[in-house]
Amino acid sequence: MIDLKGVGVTYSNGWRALSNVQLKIDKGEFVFVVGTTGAGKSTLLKLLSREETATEGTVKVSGQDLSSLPLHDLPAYRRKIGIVFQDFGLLPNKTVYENVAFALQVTGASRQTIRRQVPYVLDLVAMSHRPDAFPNQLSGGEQQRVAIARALVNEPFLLLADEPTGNLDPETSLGIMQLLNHINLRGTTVIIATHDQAVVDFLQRRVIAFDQGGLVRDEVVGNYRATEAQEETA
Amino acid sequence: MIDLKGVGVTYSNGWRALSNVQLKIDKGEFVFVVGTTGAGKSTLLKLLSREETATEGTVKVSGQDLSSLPLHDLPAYRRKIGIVFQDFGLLPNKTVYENVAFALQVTGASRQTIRRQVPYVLDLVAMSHRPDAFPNQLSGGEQQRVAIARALVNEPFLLLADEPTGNLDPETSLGIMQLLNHINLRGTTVIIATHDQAVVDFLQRRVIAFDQGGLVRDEVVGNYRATEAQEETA
Amino acid sequence: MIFGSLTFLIGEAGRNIRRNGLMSLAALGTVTIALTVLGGTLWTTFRMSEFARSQPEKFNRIDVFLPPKAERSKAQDLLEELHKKPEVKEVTLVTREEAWKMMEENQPVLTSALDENPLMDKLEVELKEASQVSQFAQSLRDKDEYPNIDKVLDAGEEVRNLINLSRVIRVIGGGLAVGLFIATLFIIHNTIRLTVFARKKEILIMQMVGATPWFIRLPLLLEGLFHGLMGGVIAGGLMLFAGHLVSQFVTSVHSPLSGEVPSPFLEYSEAIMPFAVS
Amino acid sequence: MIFGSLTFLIGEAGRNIRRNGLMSLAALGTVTIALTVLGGTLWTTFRMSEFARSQPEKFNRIDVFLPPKAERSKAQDLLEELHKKPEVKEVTLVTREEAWKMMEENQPVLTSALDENPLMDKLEVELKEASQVSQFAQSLRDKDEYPNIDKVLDAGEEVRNLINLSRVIRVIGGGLAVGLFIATLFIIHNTIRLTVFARKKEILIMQMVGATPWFIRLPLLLEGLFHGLMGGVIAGGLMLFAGHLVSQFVTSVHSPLSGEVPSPFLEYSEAIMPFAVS
Ligand SMILES: Nc1ncnc2c1ncn2[C@@H]1O[C@H](COP(=O)(O)OP(=O)(O)OP(=O)(O)O)[C@@H](O)[C@H]1O
Ligand SMILES: Nc1ncnc2c1ncn2[C@@H]1O[C@H](COP(=O)(O)OP(=O)(O)OP(=O)(O)O)[C@@H](O)[C@H]1O
Ligand SMILES: [Mg+2]
Ligand SMILES: [Mg+2]
Repeated sequence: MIDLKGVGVTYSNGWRALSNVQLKIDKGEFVFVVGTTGAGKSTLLKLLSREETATEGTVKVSGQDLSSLPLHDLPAYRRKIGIVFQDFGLLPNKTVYENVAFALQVTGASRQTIRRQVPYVLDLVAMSHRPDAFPNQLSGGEQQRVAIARALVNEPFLLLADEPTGNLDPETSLGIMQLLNHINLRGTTVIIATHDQAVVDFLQRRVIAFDQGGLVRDEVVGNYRATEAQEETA
Repeated sequence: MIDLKGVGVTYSNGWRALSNVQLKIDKGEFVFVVGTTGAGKSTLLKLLSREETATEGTVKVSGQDLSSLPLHDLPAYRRKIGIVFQDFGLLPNKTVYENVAFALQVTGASRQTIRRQVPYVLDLVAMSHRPDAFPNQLSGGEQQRVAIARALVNEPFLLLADEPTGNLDPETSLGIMQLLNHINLRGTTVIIATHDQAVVDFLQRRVIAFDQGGLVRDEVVGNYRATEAQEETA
Repeated sequence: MIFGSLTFLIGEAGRNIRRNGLMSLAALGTVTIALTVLGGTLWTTFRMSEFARSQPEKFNRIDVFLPPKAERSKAQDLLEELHKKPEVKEVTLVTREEAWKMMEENQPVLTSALDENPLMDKLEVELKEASQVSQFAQSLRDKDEYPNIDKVLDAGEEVRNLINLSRVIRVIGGGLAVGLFIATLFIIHNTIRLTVFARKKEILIMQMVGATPWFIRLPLLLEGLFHGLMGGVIAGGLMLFAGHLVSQFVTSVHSPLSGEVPSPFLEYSEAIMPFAVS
Repeated sequence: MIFGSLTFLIGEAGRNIRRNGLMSLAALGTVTIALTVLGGTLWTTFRMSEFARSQPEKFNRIDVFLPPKAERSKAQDLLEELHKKPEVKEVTLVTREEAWKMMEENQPVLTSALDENPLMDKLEVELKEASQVSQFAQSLRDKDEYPNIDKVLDAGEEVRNLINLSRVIRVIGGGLAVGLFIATLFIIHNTIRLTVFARKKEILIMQMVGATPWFIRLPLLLEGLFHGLMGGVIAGGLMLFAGHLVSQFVTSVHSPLSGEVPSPFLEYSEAIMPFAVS
């Protein structure tokens, strides 16, 4: 479903964030993206959400080349994917409920749908007790969970999560990851950039690792760290 | 040096974030603040930076009751402490170099001081290779390191760090924590709110734990999790 | 579905205004002030040009002079004769003595330069239609039919002068109004832009969540519209109030001149015009 | 140290302006437009009131009328006599024929109402000082000393009228200018407020890093000042340009009247005044 061929990204200031990435992800896969800070994980996710475009190579999602996606089709594309931003990206003037509802409003969802879906996903991330709080009235972890709820609410076919548990304690982190795992089992493709070794090692799913913009490891069932055998071949 | 007596914080919307906290921290201590998300860790740090004021009890730092600190003495107080915000808090229109320099500019530091100190701390956090980047041109982990550099630059007597490694990979996290440890050994009091179990367990320093606004554990040498003996007594 | 979105978007505009209280207030203030200035200028220009344009209608009159020292009875006869004409609405006799008295009042410089009253009796003929003035005046100039008429004056000259004045006022005032209109548009546009800048990050987030450009723009536009409308209403109130004040002031300064026409501008212009002879 | 901070803070303002390009542009535009409107109004009011106030100085003149049908030689003698007086700057003879011709041109309604020239020879006496007018005129009224003088007219009435006109213009124009001044202040203040709102989060961060209120405020103020100054300069340019256009327009419409005084307003007012007689 996702197909990257010879992808490179050079930012406008000349910084080379990704180079020559070959990557295929099938529908329904669950993928951890790991790597040191600045390795290019967020850049990869931004390519898939069309926040950035590849300066080399092609990025195809569901057969559609994203760099040739017309601007007016972009909103429709983004409505079908769910994004958890590394910096949460909540609207500061909207309450928790409104922030989550907004992702449904943009799709033109009916009131009934909104009234049914929003409390449901807030409950999934254990944030249903504070629907009327504004983001600046929430702790970091709480904001992160609202961001996750918003990404889930319109049942996307592809979920991109950038460091979704960076501000959560280990128990809550594992809970959220298991939630994402569960959502994946219902058919959604999930791609998660993370530094959470414990979770990655626990779930034993596909792991791709980046280093300085290059894809250096791709295991169907992997750990946060490369096994010694791999380190030798690398 | 830091002395909290019967401290409670109730936010304007009625939410009770801390209650009846008794806490003493001596000069030169290194303290981890742990707890599930929403437990009140950030609120504790905000009390110490006077971003919030206690609604009950007294918060004293160096003998000064912070709630009676006159508004015009606030900037001077804040210049003497270093703060790493959970959401980085970098100025978006300033480069990495300028962001760090700004914390010195406000103290009226001379140009020489600035030219000496800024590259020095950027080097400490391994960010000296991109002084001219703007925050939105950096990865999450890179922004976090710049935020740490800014907090260190004017050699504060008290360093408050809220989740300083939430966006860093385990190796970089440990490196940063060891840096903070090192700075502590030179005399600075360091208080870190964190979810990073590995680091807390590795460093074996004082740990205080919060749960739902209450201080539930305080160990001079502790781990991220309570030992079984303590769980029994609690 | 689209209807649901619409009510949501309108609600959005309302929420934005409430939650950005101070920012909304600043924007509203700017729009109000700009519209007040624009409205005030437009209104003044309109009144001035209106006044100037309305004047020619008063010139549906012809002045008919009798020969010097003509007997009063002849004037009386002529008055009755003219009064019967179908074109004529009204005829008034202004005797030479009355005319002299008026002249003494209005043009003291001139009357003191004269040692005796050189004026003639005059009939002020008011026609039903201003358009008939020239033709009717011409007919009165027939010496055979009207031996008692010495001179006939229609208002041709004055009409031309006033139309010219009206033109000057309209062009200059219109230029001013157009300039101010552009200025107001510009200021309102900039104000909206500044409120948008303050939300740059929010707009970016909305785009990433899949909001279409119009979904983002509409609440902002509605917000601007609300500021514009509210600003317009307040501006209207301010203008009425200011107009009232000006009117009061002019009345207090020139009460004898401002009896007839109640609008501030008229009073102002009438107050100035007598002085304009120099 | 303080000096270092100051140069830093000035630099800050510069960086802010550069890095907030579009926002700066919007703010600058608003300030420019507001100042242009204010400046234009102030200038027009100033010119109008200036004009009205300068007029009385032209009334350092006294009109001296000789008896009707007096011989021309007497007028000539009187002219020479008056010319010798220390108070007198200049004396001009306007013969009754010249006066009639001017009257025919300017007041056709009136001259057609007269069957013969009733005017007298006139000496226009120009004094060195406008303040001496009343007293000197009084001395000329002495019949024993000046048997050939029939009537003496000083400009008392016109001066009073013109001062009155000047007062009306100044009060109304001044009110307008004060209103616009407040409006401009308000708009500029709001504009600065909007640019501050857009940086609410930045300001919070600066406070947390230990910046004093003035450390935060000064660059914003300097930025506002820059916008104000730049706006003022551009506004000045726009006004000069607009003034030039108006001047050209008025000249093209009323070339015969606008020979002497080059300022747009003067031309405008002179263009209107002849029409104002009605
Ligand atoms: N807009 C930009 N302009 C210039 N350089 C950028 C930009 N965005 C990211 N970069 C650089 O590209 C590199 C990769 O960034 P990216 O955000 O993908 O890293 P990451 O793997 O997500 O790191 P982290 O774990 O810290 O979030 C980094 O060195 C970063 O500084
Ligand atoms: N300004 C505020 N107004 C109302 N409630 C607030 C405000 N700030 C924080 N809270 C609430 O107070 C509680 C404690 O918040 P705090 O930020 O201290 O948590 P935390 O321990 O730092 O959590 P995390 O690990 O997620 O950062 C949370 O439930 C939060 O929602
Ligand atoms: Mg990242
Ligand atoms: Mg926190």
